Amino acid sequence: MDRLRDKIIPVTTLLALLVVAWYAFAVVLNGPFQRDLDRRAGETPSYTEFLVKTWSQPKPTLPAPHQVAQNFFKTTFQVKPWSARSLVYHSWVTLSATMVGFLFGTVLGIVIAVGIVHFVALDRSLMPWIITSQTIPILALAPMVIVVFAAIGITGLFPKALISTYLSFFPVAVGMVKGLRSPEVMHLDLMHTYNASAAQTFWKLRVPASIPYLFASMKVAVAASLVGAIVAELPTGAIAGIGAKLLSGSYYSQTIEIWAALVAGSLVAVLLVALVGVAGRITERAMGGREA
Amino acid sequence: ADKVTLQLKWVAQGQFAGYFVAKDKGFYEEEGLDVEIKPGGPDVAPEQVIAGGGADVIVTWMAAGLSARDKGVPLVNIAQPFAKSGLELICPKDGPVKTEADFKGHTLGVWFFGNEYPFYAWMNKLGLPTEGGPDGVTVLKQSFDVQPLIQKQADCISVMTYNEYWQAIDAGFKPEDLVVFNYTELGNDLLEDGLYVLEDKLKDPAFEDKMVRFVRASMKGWHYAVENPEEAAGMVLDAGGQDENHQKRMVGEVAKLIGDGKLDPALYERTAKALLDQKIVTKEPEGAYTTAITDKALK
Amino acid sequence: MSRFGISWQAGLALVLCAMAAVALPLAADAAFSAGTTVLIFALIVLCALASMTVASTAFAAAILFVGAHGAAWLLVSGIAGHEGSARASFFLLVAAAWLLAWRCVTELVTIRPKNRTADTMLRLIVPTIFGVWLLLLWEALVRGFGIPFVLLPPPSTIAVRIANSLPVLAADVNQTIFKAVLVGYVLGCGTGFAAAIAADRFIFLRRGLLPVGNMAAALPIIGVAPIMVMWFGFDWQSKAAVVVIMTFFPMLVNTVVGLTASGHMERDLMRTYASGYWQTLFKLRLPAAMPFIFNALKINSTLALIGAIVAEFFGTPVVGMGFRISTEVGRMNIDMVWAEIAVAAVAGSVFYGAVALVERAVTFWHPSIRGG
Amino acid sequence: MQPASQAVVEAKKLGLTFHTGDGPVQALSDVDLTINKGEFVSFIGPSGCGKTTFLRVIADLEKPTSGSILINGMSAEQARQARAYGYVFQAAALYPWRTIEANVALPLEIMGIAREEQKARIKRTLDLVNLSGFEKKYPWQLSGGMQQRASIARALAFDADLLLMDEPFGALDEIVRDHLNEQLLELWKQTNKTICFVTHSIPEAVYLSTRIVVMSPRPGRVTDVIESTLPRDRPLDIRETPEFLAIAARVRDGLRAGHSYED
Amino acid sequence: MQPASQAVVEAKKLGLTFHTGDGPVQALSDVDLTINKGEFVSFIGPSGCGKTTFLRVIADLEKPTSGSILINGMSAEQARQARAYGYVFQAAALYPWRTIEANVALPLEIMGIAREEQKARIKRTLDLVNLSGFEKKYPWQLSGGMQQRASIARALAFDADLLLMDEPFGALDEIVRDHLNEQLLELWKQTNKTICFVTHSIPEAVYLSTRIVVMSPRPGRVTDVIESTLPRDRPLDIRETPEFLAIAARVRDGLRAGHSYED
Ligand SMILES: Nc1ncnc2c1ncn2[C@@H]1O[C@H](COP(=O)(O)OP(=O)(O)OP(=O)(O)O)[C@@H](O)[C@H]1O
Ligand SMILES: Nc1ncnc2c1ncn2[C@@H]1O[C@H](COP(=O)(O)OP(=O)(O)OP(=O)(O)O)[C@@H](O)[C@H]1O
Ligand SMILES: Cc1ncc(C[n+]2csc(CCO)c2C)c(N)n1
Ligand SMILES: [Mg+2]
Ligand SMILES: [Mg+2]
Repeated sequence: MDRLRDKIIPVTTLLALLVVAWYAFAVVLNGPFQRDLDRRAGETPSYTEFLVKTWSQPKPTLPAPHQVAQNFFKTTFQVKPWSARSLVYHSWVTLSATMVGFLFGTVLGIVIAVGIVHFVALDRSLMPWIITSQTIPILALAPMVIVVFAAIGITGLFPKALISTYLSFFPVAVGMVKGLRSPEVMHLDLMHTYNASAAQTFWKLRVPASIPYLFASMKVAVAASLVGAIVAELPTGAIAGIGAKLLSGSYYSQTIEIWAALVAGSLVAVLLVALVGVAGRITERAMGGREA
Repeated sequence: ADKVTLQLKWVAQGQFAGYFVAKDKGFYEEEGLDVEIKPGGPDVAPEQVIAGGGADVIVTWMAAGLSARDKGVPLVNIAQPFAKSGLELICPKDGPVKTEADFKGHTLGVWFFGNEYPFYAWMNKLGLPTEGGPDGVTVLKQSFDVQPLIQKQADCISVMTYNEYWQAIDAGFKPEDLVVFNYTELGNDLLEDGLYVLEDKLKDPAFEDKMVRFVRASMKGWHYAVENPEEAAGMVLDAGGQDENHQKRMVGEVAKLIGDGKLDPALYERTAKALLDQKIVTKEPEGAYTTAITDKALK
Repeated sequence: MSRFGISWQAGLALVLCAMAAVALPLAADAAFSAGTTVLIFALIVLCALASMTVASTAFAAAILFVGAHGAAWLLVSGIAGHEGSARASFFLLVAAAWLLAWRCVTELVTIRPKNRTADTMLRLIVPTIFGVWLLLLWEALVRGFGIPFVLLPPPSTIAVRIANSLPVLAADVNQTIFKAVLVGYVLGCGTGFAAAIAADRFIFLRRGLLPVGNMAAALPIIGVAPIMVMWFGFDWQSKAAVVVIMTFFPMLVNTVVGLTASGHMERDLMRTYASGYWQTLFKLRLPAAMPFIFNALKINSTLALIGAIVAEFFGTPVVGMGFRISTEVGRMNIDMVWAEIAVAAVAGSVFYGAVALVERAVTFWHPSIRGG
Repeated sequence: MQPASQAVVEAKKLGLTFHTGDGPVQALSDVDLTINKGEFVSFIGPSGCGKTTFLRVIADLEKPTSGSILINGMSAEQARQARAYGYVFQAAALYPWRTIEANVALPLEIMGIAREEQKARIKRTLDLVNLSGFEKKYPWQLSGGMQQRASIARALAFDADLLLMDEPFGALDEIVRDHLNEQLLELWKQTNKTICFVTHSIPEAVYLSTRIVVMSPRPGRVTDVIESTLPRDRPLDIRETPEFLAIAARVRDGLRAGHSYED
Repeated sequence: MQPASQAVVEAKKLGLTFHTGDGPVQALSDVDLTINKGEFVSFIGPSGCGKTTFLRVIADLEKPTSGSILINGMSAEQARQARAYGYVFQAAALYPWRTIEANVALPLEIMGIAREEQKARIKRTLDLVNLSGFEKKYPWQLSGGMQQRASIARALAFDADLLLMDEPFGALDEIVRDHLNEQLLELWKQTNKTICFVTHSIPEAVYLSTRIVVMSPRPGRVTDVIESTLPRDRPLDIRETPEFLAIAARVRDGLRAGHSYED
């Protein structure tokens, strides 16, 4: 019951507002072309007719919410979930690559952060290049990566997960470098007096102190990793995955399908970010955290 | 069976119906071939894939193929299923552009990624600079669709007769609402979808034989597709193509461009010259095509 | 620090040299004259040995520097023009030279110079050596294995391309970075921040906005970019819009977390002053959130660049880094692609570095800056 | 003014229970206490007996779970919002991004006091706690005692009628402590402030207070309230008088009674 | 064993200057001090005189900028690496994500002590500081004094020969303080530990120490070292003896001399 009041009502209110704004936008954006059409056809529709028309174009600039909802419903619930026409299937393809990539990305990010915090040589030499690596436009590289892997016979999940990893390790690395360096000076001094080894200081002090940074970074990383997986689906020939749906949709100007795929992608994102959030809250509670 | 990997220039669609038909109807199998068809996508350069060893044979446009050859990827055309070009520039009739003379000072949508050469060759011929300004044309890198036309971001856009043209029609333009500049009709066409392999591999007789069989089966596929466009479209859909109606129409339109598979040397010369004129290739290409394969395959 | 020890890098380098000697010649064709070959061996072996016997760290580092880079230079310039002819011996020597450079860096980071300029120099030189070696290894491998240049061009040809295309590169940078990235970054970080404050201020919004924000987070750029082109036209405004969407979420998440980062007693103090929401925000919670906010600003500095470049794949005037990349891939001018990537990398690093500098100034009090 | 009848703090059957992972902790139980305007009340008791908690309830930082509390006749929340008190926490709670000066300025900024006036007050209070010369230092550059003094300065700078001080002089040596005790008494006498003062030092409690509240833990409660018979004017050497020592002895007895290892 | 000649701490011309944004602070200057095995040395002095800094130098948490220091004949770093000492910080410095029990266990875990033994030691030391029953609580659920006691327990749990204690009893009331003073003396007598003890209480310093070091600020330096003539066995009421009061008076004089508002 509390959940209803605390979560569902605010979310639905906000979404309702969004939907209203969306309808308005649809009129604004689809209007000019509709007017062109009517003019060429020599029609002079009434105002309401015009509204309805802007909300029911087959390939609108901005599809109306109900058009997207219909398509989403049809491709989610009215086809078998494992068929290539099902958004559930495509979402799953993307989700699996995202999760693998996110997992690797988080681990890699943490490993890099640990290295940077513990070895001056790494801090000095690696950090600038990690930053550089992130400024390489991934979409430019993604096709080459996919092509290279395909050339040596590796296709499917792995190359996509690799792109996800590439995008997601960075937020984790940056956040964890900060987090692992965030313990208070006195807490570090205490470890120093025990002559604690670097590993002990790491596990008993740096890791617990970095937890808030870790989860904030992981939320960003999971979103980035989804983007990576979708981007990586483009050069694979638009066969499976949300990226493939987006691509084929945009290739044929099927805006409604694009938006349905976008909605699916967003739902996956919400799911993933929420999962990370729940994991964060559980961890905090286990660490004796007190309500903020 | 001998393995052959074919890299397409674009996603699975009617444009490549012949290959899908040949695979589906077992024409490749009959020739003792096990063919894998890899769809492309935006920013998959088939020339790069073949240079990296990811494919044995690729479908690409001749301009892109020759330019890759100029950059050190020794591609050789072994067959030319598309005898004619399907490229067009379309403009709404109620817009400012009605003839070639009206281009000056307006914005034209062009596909890049190796597809821009015919357009630049044409502008070169018209003597129009492409850097914008009142005396030239402003070029817009066009996206996958006909939105720039609908949004009025460009005065004319590029379309393929078999694809985007119909999207414009679907979007509500009637054929009589459009001014069409067809590259073939204007004599500006450069050769489109052909089959290319690496030169040194071709020296291997076993590979050459494989290609002979491949081209033979592919052309058989194409002829079947030309005669049975509906059935061919179904096979494209099975291979991952989208939008049934659209694919049927596309196969039908593509059928009009298909020839016997042999490269017309005159068209080749024109393409090579246009590229040289624009300095897209730096030297006269040599050995960029062979008729040996088609001669053996299509007796 | 105990000197006169055998460092494992130098030791292993010697072993590799011995193996390379067994596996001679360096290349299948006449890429290397006998003289050059001897010179390379001599450089590596002598410098490795000398570095172990010299007393001063700085001197050892200098010797290693000369040995590693001299040998690498000879190897790389020798193989140029003879791509693909390298044999095992060549790669063993490259590895040996690389080990010496590694040793050099390890020596350098132990130096603690007294004066500031020397320290700054040292701080710059270490990552530079690291970077130079990335490029050297790349060059050696690409040329040594004879990888087709259309797959991966060696850095030297990229450098030549950059030098020859400065006007084009400048125009692209102006279009992509100075217009799309900067505007989008400022707007995206700004709106993300404002949304976080709004979510913090109104519980109702926090509960509603955060899930909606999550949705926006993962709106994949390739889905959004074409839509933005539809809405904002094909010029830089649509790219800036994509950047806004990409940078919004990291800012939102980090700010929301950061706003809870102040201590309980610090907040109680504000309560005792009956401090209003905004006062507490500006005087306590925002300063305490700064480390998190800068976290987002740093992540966003690279995201913005990726976003703007990728967005240019979907309709653009014929200028811009993304346009150039996608176009030149199609034209098989892969060296131009990498030239743009290199420029993007430099611009991104400068951007990130600037943000990091501001961070040091603003969060000087945080343990991670005070020295943790 | 009717100093005797004007209640500043009025606690009635006040109780507060914390709920923790392993069961409830009764931090305060059945506390009845009235503090009148102008009084100087010290709280003394073994550690964990609820002194801090009681001050926090007065300050509206903790809500009682039973009973009621009134501050100046208002609810604790209203009093807080009226900025009725200044609070010195047991720990210094200085903001690390502000210099000492800026930390002291914090409440003044929040209350919108003019810049000139701020400067004057900062100077005065930092002088008072003997921290002049450290205005531009950051908290982590000060010793523990200096940090505590800075936090006292911060509470004094903003001139509230009710002062809540939680062991303000805990980390200070005898000399400074005597000095600050004198200063505080002086301030109190001149301004007729009401002061609630937690301390662990019996002599300090006796020297400063008009009333001493002795508390005892588990559950936290008031076990004794001792009225001081000392005059308002108290030179430091009053601490040697028999009267003083008698009160101190009574406090000590009360304190001892509350300690577990004494029963 | 030659208790008199075995130097545990040997400082020679020790100096330490902090460089801050607005100029250098001389926290220690020319400190010469030798502490022998089995001694109980108290440090007393106005706040900011360098007591904490000196302890931190012994503990190798701060590097001196001049002079030298030897611990057990080794450098401070080697001594730290040999885990020569236990340190009680001026603030409790408990880890907020660990329960009290787990906080006390921390050094034991680090030193790899067996789980059984850990449990026994935790129980013993928490009993000693009277915190049994609070094992499962988190630091923020304890009062200030309880936190400080937990931090004392943590330092005692790991049984080092040298104890560095920075105002360990600052936040405790007189009764607990007396109790812990007795306990500490008992421990010291039984184990022959060396103890460096910072305090602000003159009676505490005199009651506990074999030697009292009086320090003075700006620059931080040692102004007086007072040998105690009290016997090793010290009942609490030794504090009323004239001998005791005489030493206390001497310390008070030394302390007063170091205070700025006295000159
Ligand atoms: N990290 C630091 N940076 C700059 N100055 C410092 C630092 N730590 C201490 N100081 C200065 O050094 C001097 C001595 O400080 P220290 O903490 O040793 O004093 P103390 O004797 O322990 O005082 P207290 O009794 O108040 O704890 C002080 O003036 C202080 O301002
Ligand atoms: N946030 C909290 N959650 C749970 N228990 C708490 C909390 N705060 C205090 N307590 C408990 O309440 C009791 C009273 O604590 P309080 O801080 O009032 O003691 P105190 O008298 O100030 O002691 P000290 O002299 O040591 O500061 C203690 O037993 C403590 O453990
Ligand atoms: C980036 C990009 N390149 C090309 C096309 C158009 N297109 C689709 S199929 C085809 C013929 C190639 O086989 C062409 C030119 C596009 N829409 N987007
Ligand atoms: Mg307390
Ligand atoms: Mg101190």
